[in-house]
Amino acid sequence: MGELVKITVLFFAKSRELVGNKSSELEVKSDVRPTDLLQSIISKHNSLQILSGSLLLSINEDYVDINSEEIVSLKSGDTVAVIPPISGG
Amino acid sequence: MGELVKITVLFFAKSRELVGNKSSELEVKSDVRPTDLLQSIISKHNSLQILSGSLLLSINEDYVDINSEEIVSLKSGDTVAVIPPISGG
Amino acid sequence: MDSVDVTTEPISVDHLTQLVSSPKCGAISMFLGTTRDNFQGKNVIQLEYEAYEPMARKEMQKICAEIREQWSVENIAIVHRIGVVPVMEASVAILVSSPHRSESLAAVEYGINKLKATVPIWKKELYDDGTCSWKQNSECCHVSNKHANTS
Amino acid sequence: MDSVDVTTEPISVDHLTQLVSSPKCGAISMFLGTTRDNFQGKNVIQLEYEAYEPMARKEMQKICAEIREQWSVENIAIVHRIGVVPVMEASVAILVSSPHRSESLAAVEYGINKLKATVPIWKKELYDDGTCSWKQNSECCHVSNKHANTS
Repeated sequence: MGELVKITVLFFAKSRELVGNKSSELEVKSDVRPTDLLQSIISKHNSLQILSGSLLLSINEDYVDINSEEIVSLKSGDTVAVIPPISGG
Repeated sequence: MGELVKITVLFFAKSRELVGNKSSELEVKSDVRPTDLLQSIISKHNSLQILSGSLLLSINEDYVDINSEEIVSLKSGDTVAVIPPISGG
Repeated sequence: MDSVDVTTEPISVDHLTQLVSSPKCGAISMFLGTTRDNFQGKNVIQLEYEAYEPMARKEMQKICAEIREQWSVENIAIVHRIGVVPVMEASVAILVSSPHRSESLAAVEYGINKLKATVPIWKKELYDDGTCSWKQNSECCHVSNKHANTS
Repeated sequence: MDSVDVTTEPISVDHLTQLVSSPKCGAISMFLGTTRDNFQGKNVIQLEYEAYEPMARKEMQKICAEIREQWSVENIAIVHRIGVVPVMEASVAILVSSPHRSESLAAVEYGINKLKATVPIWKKELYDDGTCSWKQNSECCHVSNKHANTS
């Protein structure tokens, strides 16, 4: 399943308030399914558990399909954002 | 068919240019079909002939149905406007 | 509030936006008609508008009433500029505020379509070859079958 | 021209209108989202918006591209204000200019619907009872089945 890479995780809105931080560093496997990546983030930040069913992720500013079984490839320095339900407009 | 009444006729846009005036006075029968009222106006202002198929009328600032067979009642002092195809917007 | 106007002054979008704003509303939709520099290959220098003013206001008021029959909206502003309107400037503005957005979007579209069909205002295009032409909206309610100049 | 922006400054409708104006266009359509003073019976004092700014701009650019795939339009401006937005002020503006009106009207409606579904921006309502709430658009692309707070 590949090496470990160090990524930056960003938190916004309710997820930021729950985590108490705008960002954190995380070591994850370089090749993961999106849903497993989200689980890794929630494992480190347990307070996100209550949002888990409604969170999306982006990698380097692009949405990833959280339900996809396809493996995504991460490299060190990548930015993953935890995206709670949006409410712009 | 009633008495004669004196009305004011207003001209706009192309009809104003053709007549060469913004308004004129006209004596017409007090009870007329709209199409006959238009014919009376065109009879007095022959230059309007070329627009005749595309002219509408209003009486006191309300459109009249030029194709209606219903008689409209005019009284002295009423204002009739000759309305060529509109192009606002 | 319904606000209708026929004016020779330039149209101020900021002013009209404030006019229709309401603390009860989450949406303001607007349509602006602006002067194009071309028509069927001819270069347009300017437009000149003429209105049957009292009747134009009356027809605009009717449009406001028709909008309110169909949609739940808060404020409506309809303004038509007359006289010379240079290229890129606005000749007509319709703004509608509503609690939710779908109503104001639909109302503005209805409003401009209806205005072009019923409000007694006329536009004359002046071209760079010195000619000019009175226009005719394809939406207008006239019985004529003449070739329509749409805009 | 596509212009997208995320800003803490108040939105200037006049400025944006000038930005999208074009001598080739006869139409400018606009949608403004404004802060309402109430939500389901509660009094709203203010809204506060937060954005994932670079991604929000990127998603706004995508909306511009999607509009151009569907309609012939000239200029597009999409601006979202972030930070505190008091009642009656605009949080979002979408303006589109086009030669003819139907395109800009349709494009603006598409743009605001899509923005609410995809652009990573969040709204927190502050109520007069001291409570506050992060909102959720009914249009948003999240997998959740949670009860949506629509606006």
